[in-house]
Amino acid sequence: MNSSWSYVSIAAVSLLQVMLVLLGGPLLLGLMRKVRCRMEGRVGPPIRQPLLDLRKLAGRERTRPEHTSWVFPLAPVVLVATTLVVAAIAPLLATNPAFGWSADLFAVVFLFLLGSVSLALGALDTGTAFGGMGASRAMTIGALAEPALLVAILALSVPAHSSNLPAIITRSLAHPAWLATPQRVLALVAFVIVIIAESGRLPVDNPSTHLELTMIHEAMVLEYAGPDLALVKLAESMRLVVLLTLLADLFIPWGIATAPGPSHLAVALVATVGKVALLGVALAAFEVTVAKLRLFRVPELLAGAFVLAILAVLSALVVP
Amino acid sequence: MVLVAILALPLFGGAAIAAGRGRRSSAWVAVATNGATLVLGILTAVRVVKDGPISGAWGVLRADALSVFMVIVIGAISLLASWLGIRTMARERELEHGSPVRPSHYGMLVQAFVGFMLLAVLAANVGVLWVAVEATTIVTVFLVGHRRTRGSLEAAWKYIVICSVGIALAFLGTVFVYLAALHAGGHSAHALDWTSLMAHAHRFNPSLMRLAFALIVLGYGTKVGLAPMHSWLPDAHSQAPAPVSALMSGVLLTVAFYAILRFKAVTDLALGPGFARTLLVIVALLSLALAASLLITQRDYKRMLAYHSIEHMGLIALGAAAGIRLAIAAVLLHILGHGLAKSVLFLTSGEIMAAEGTSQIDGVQALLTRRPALGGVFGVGLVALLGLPPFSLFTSELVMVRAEFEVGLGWAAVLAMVAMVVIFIAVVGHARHMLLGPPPPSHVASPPHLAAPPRWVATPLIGGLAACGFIGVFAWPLSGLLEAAARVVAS
Amino acid sequence: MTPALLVATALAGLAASLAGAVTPDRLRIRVSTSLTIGACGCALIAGINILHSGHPAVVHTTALMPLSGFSLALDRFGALFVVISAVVGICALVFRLGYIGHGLGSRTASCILPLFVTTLLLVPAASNVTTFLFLWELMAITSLLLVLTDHAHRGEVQVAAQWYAVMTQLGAAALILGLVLLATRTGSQSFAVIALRSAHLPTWVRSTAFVLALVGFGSKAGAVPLHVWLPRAHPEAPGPVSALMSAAMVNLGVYGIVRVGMGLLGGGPTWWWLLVMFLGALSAMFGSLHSATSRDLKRLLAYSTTDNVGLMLLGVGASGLFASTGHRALAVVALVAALLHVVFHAVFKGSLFLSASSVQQATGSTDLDGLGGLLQRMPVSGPIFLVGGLAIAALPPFCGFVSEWLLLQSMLHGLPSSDVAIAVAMPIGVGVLALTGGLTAFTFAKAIGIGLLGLPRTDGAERATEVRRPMWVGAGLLALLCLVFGVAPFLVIPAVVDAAGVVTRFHSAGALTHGWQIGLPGVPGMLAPGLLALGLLVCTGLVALARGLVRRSPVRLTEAWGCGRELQTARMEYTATSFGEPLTRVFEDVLNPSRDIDASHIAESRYYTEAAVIHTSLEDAFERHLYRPADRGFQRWGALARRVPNGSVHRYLAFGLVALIIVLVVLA
Amino acid sequence: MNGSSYSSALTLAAGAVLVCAVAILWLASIRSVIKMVATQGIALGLVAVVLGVHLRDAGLLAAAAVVIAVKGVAIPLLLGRASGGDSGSRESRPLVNVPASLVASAALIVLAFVTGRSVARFVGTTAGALVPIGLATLLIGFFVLVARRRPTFQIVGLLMVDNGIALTAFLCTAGFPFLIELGVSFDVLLGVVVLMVLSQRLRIEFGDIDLDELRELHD
Repeated sequence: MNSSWSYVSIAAVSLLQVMLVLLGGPLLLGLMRKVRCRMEGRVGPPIRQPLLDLRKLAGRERTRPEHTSWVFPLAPVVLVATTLVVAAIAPLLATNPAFGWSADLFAVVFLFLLGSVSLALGALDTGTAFGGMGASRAMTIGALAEPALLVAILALSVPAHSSNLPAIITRSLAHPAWLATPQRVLALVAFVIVIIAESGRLPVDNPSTHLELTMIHEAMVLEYAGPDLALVKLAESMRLVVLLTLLADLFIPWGIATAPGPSHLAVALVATVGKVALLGVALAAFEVTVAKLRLFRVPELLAGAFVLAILAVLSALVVP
Repeated sequence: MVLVAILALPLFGGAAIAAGRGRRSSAWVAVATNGATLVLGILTAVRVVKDGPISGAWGVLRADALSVFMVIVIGAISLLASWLGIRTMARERELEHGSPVRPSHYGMLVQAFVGFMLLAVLAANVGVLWVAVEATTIVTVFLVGHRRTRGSLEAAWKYIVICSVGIALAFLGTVFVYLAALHAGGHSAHALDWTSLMAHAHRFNPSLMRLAFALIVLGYGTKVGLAPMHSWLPDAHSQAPAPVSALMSGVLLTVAFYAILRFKAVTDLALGPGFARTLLVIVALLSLALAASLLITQRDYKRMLAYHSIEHMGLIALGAAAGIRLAIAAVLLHILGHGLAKSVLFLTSGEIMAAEGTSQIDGVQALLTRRPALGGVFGVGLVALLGLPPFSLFTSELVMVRAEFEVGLGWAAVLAMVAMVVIFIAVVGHARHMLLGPPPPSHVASPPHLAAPPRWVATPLIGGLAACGFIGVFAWPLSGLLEAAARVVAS
Repeated sequence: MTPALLVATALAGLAASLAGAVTPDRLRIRVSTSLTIGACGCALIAGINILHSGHPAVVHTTALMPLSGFSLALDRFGALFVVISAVVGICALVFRLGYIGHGLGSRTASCILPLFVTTLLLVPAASNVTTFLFLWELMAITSLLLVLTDHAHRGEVQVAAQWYAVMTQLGAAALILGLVLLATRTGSQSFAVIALRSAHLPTWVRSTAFVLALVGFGSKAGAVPLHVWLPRAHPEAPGPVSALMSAAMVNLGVYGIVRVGMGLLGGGPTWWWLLVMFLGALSAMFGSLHSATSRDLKRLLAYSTTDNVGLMLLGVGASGLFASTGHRALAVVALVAALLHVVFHAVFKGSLFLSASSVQQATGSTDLDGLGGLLQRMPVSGPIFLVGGLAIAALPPFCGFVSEWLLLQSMLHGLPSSDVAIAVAMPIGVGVLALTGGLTAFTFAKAIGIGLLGLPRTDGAERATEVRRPMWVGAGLLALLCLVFGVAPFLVIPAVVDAAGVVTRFHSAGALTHGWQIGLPGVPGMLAPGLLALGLLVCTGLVALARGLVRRSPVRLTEAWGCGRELQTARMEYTATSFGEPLTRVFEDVLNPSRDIDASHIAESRYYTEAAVIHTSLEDAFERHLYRPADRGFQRWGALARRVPNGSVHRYLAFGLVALIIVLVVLA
Repeated sequence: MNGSSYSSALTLAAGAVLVCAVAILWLASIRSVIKMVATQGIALGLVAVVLGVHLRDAGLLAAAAVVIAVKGVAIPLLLGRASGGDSGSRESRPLVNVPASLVASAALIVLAFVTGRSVARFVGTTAGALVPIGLATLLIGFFVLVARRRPTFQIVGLLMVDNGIALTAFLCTAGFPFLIELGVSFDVLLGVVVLMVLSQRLRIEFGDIDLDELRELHD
């Protein structure tokens, strides 16, 4: 990292990123819901509706099932905390956020895994059938998505000789030719499939359903109410924003701030918000056209992603 | 003179039993004499290691390091066997409602048996060795048939017929060796002495010596229990009373192997090590394969121990086949270790047989919970026998494998190791059925004094195992004797 | 000074074993355990001394071990394993002070346990073939006897012990042949001389010795084809013994492979290490899959040991592969990753097994379908198991994450490579690492979720109370180490780097930049586990504060939502079987679970069932396809052989006559 | 004894031993077999006498006397008395029937001569040339042991093996030092006595036993 970054600017970048993620998350969900309704011919709620929901929920009373242990209330907190840590150190807006040198792609994946495990434990603590079912399905999908994710990361890290995020982004900025190689395209497709699975979007899991047979993420958070539910919903949206931003930075990195100074940051902010909004709309449009997969067809999807990722790495061998 | 004393002691014990008409006090005298034999053997060993072989009784007896080592082995195991023999004689007296005839016969025959083995080992010349070994066969026939059951009678018949034929073949081998010695210029009176044989061996006729040694291995091999003339061993050892089968399995087999070792020394000088090595390897691998195959579905634990003896004799033969000094030292250590472990196991199986009434493996269940002392000693004995540390059989087997690899017999060592693993799997299966598990529901807890054997019975068994462990871990007492004895065979 | 400590360890162990056999009942456990802890202490000090100073401690005497002599030489590589065994030993023995039951109180058990611990401490120090094999087999037989302590109460202990004895003997036979082949071919017993002369041996000798050593040590470590005893023996062994076996004895298998493969033979051709990686990958996937779908807690932990051994072998294989293709620096990094995983696995597996034994003692069973709600009932052992579970699932604040990350890094930096073997092996290695990581996360989410959280499913779990203090102190110590090593791995990494350097004989000082952030030299980007943990702590605090500020009213306890039903019972909860059911269905063809339903119909009509019982069982694939047929063949051969000696004296004499004729024909 | 008559006497005596061996195979009734083994013992003694006279060796003559006393007279008498009970019985169905046994004995004799030639050439003396006869008797004795069911026949077989070996010993090395010769024949006598006691017990326990049926002890 060039030493031109002063500590103030580094801290500013991290803070800006955290604010972007905190506010951007619910807004992005609002935007996606608006796009879905428009395509289905409905007017749909305003884009800032999720923010209003969060404010409403924050005001509500906190409840907890009788014989749950301290894991139940702690789970949403850990979930949000892990996403916050990633938002702080990952290069979303600039290539040199606070402690950017330790923003390792593998570490990001394992932080997300910690979040989903804590949520699963919180669900199991409720002692209800829904909690168990949701946790079991979420962990199965998480376990099967892991290989595709890590091998896709391997495919990205090999040309940059390191799995550090800022390093990958700066190297891909320096060699734009890499972005068109088959290796990157295959990795991109694998990444998209895994992101859909991780964040629980259609066709893997329908976030807006309450039908026992099909809900995965929703089943786990059935017992949360008031502020806890707000935290869970916030975490869900933040996780989606972080993943989409990372996707954008890794595959279409132009516009990310590589030098300090407010002007660069402003450009980066606009570029990132634009890219993420674009990706959000594309995802929403894709969701409208596709139906939910049966639970036992999801592993085939993830297996396909894994094979694509392996091909990505092996093609790196053929095309240097 | 001390050699004559060693020989006289067991016979004196026998006479004491006869005089005491089989009563317990006279039996203890016999045990004391065997103990004295052991002590005398150790003292002689120290003397022989220090200032070389000594001879006695007008040249008929001669003790060098190898034969003194065998005296120690015989002394130790005869001490254990006669100590537990008191238990057999006591049970015998109950059966015969107090008539002392049969117990005293039994005591005298055992002491005679020990005496003849000592004669065989201390014999200076080959003819006396043969006569002594034949005499042991004749003495043990009545001991094998002692229990007067149909099985023991059948076992006795097979034992005497097969062993007599085997010993006759060994005599033919001795004749040919005598012939070769005469033609090499040896003086007819002393031609059969080991010393003159070793001195003139390099001038013996090679083809005659090949035939002679083959006959010796086939003949004495019968007494050692090596294939192909081994079939008497499981029957005899399973039907004989426990102390007798302990003595036979523990030391009689190795005394016969002592004879083969002696002749191997002569043959190696005459023909070079090649011939003896190939012959012993063939016989050893045959015995190992046989023992391994027949142990898998064994139903009787005494026969299991007998087949185990065949396996260990096969290992000893393979070790001797390697022939270098290290191998012979390991073979001798294995002889002592196996003798101790096997005799303790046979004696314990005798106690188990008396307590449980059957020698079938399925007939005995959860021994460790119902009779902890007996089950414990039997279990630890099996651990020692299977060649697991800290007992001496592990160390000697390892050194033998090392020697075999050094001599180029690596492939034979691999086959032997495979056989040993097969036997380990089989014996662990059988031991599991006998020792482990919760006691069967039908079992009524026997009163404690019957469950655990009295202390004086347990001490020799635990002492035997402790000795086997001691010589396995500490090199101190035996190292000098082993080196000297190995030099005698593989000079 | 350190040689004296080694001798002190041995003597203290023997004294403890003697004390265990002799002292009266009341004092027996306390005296023998404290003496053994003393032995572990001596070994620990000796190990740390050597790790620090680097001069090996040599003890040699010909008074022991007839015809071969007894010699110990502890170098840095061996010292690392001695330290691990000592730490796990101390914690397990502290645990044992409070542990009642499972037959450990008997005289034989308290006499044999010190012997077992002493052999664990001395095996890495053995420096000649006979001493090594003596200690190795003594360790095997003592652990077998300890597994047998409870044979009088439960039938399956016998079966487990038989499997264990047979598999260990197979391994030991291969080991004896391999090491003796090496010793005789190089003309000396001592490891140092073998290491020097092994380079000139013919390739077939080196390859045979390596493969035999791989079989021998692989069977002890629990690598796949030879792992069958591990999920049977560990659950049956008493608590502290199963912890010692899983956390200390299994490492010695990996120690052996590295010592023979890299130390004695100095590396070898590529196919050696591809074989090790293949075994590692197979063990990792097979172990993690079976632990994800197993129902018994200790069986789950045993299978996860096979899985973690697979990961260690992957690291060792990768290191050997790099060394054989010339990338010496990368080889050291991969070996450091593997050894670090050994250290961390010993710590979290030790705490998991100890806390699982606490659960077994508190509730009376380790069947996950019968546990639940233990976090509230066992306020100390519960969190310890939670910490252990999160650590083994490689989640950030704990130590599992660091070693998993380093394994991934060592495989990543192998690419891009012109060598086809590396280019293919590394991506598949990362794939296997990822799948096993995912499955382990699934497994321990299940173990923690079903075991500790929710409603207690049986009254055994209902009535569970916290175990006695020494038990959770022992387990807690290891859990604390999980956290400490997770946050500050620099406490361990330098020692591991030196140890790796010693065994690969390559100057390894600069191989890994270690301070509080870990990274490879010349590669941008590093990992700062301490920083991540701090960040997590701060963020959690902030979020909790925010939630507290927004709504200060007390939390209202409500009835969990049951679709309008009033009564919420434990029967409605998910169980371990149902939790693992989706995964079993996904991997149906690998696991092929057997599921048979027998329904009894009412007399009148077949269409109405009176009662139905379902039996599902998951048999180990290797057991069904490899070991059962071998056993059937074994018995058939036995039955065949029995027919030859049919008892007739004529047949026996005929054998003799044929032999005589052969002798006459051949020789005369 | 001059050369030619000595060698012819020696060949006659040794030949007699072999003829008796073949005859035993041929005969079935126990009484005649015992008589045949007695004649074999005496023939063996005569060989020793001829050798003793030829070599003027007192030890050898004493040994010959012992052999005739033990193997020629004592043992057959004991055998006769021991099998008194079933003297009339015959070896009704031997394991290997008589014609097959005779063919086998012929093969064994050929084998003995082929293998014995090298030993004979090595010994060199006229007595040495007859060593194959000793080997043949040994092999036929062993064959009787294997092929006959009655216990008495097995004792006879064992005796034939001993006679074969004693004959080889006399022919090769003009006998052993007297002390060992005494020991050997004393051992053989004791062996036969033990066998007879055992066969009586067998008859008491199992009745008129056929040894091939005696298979209680097997794995």
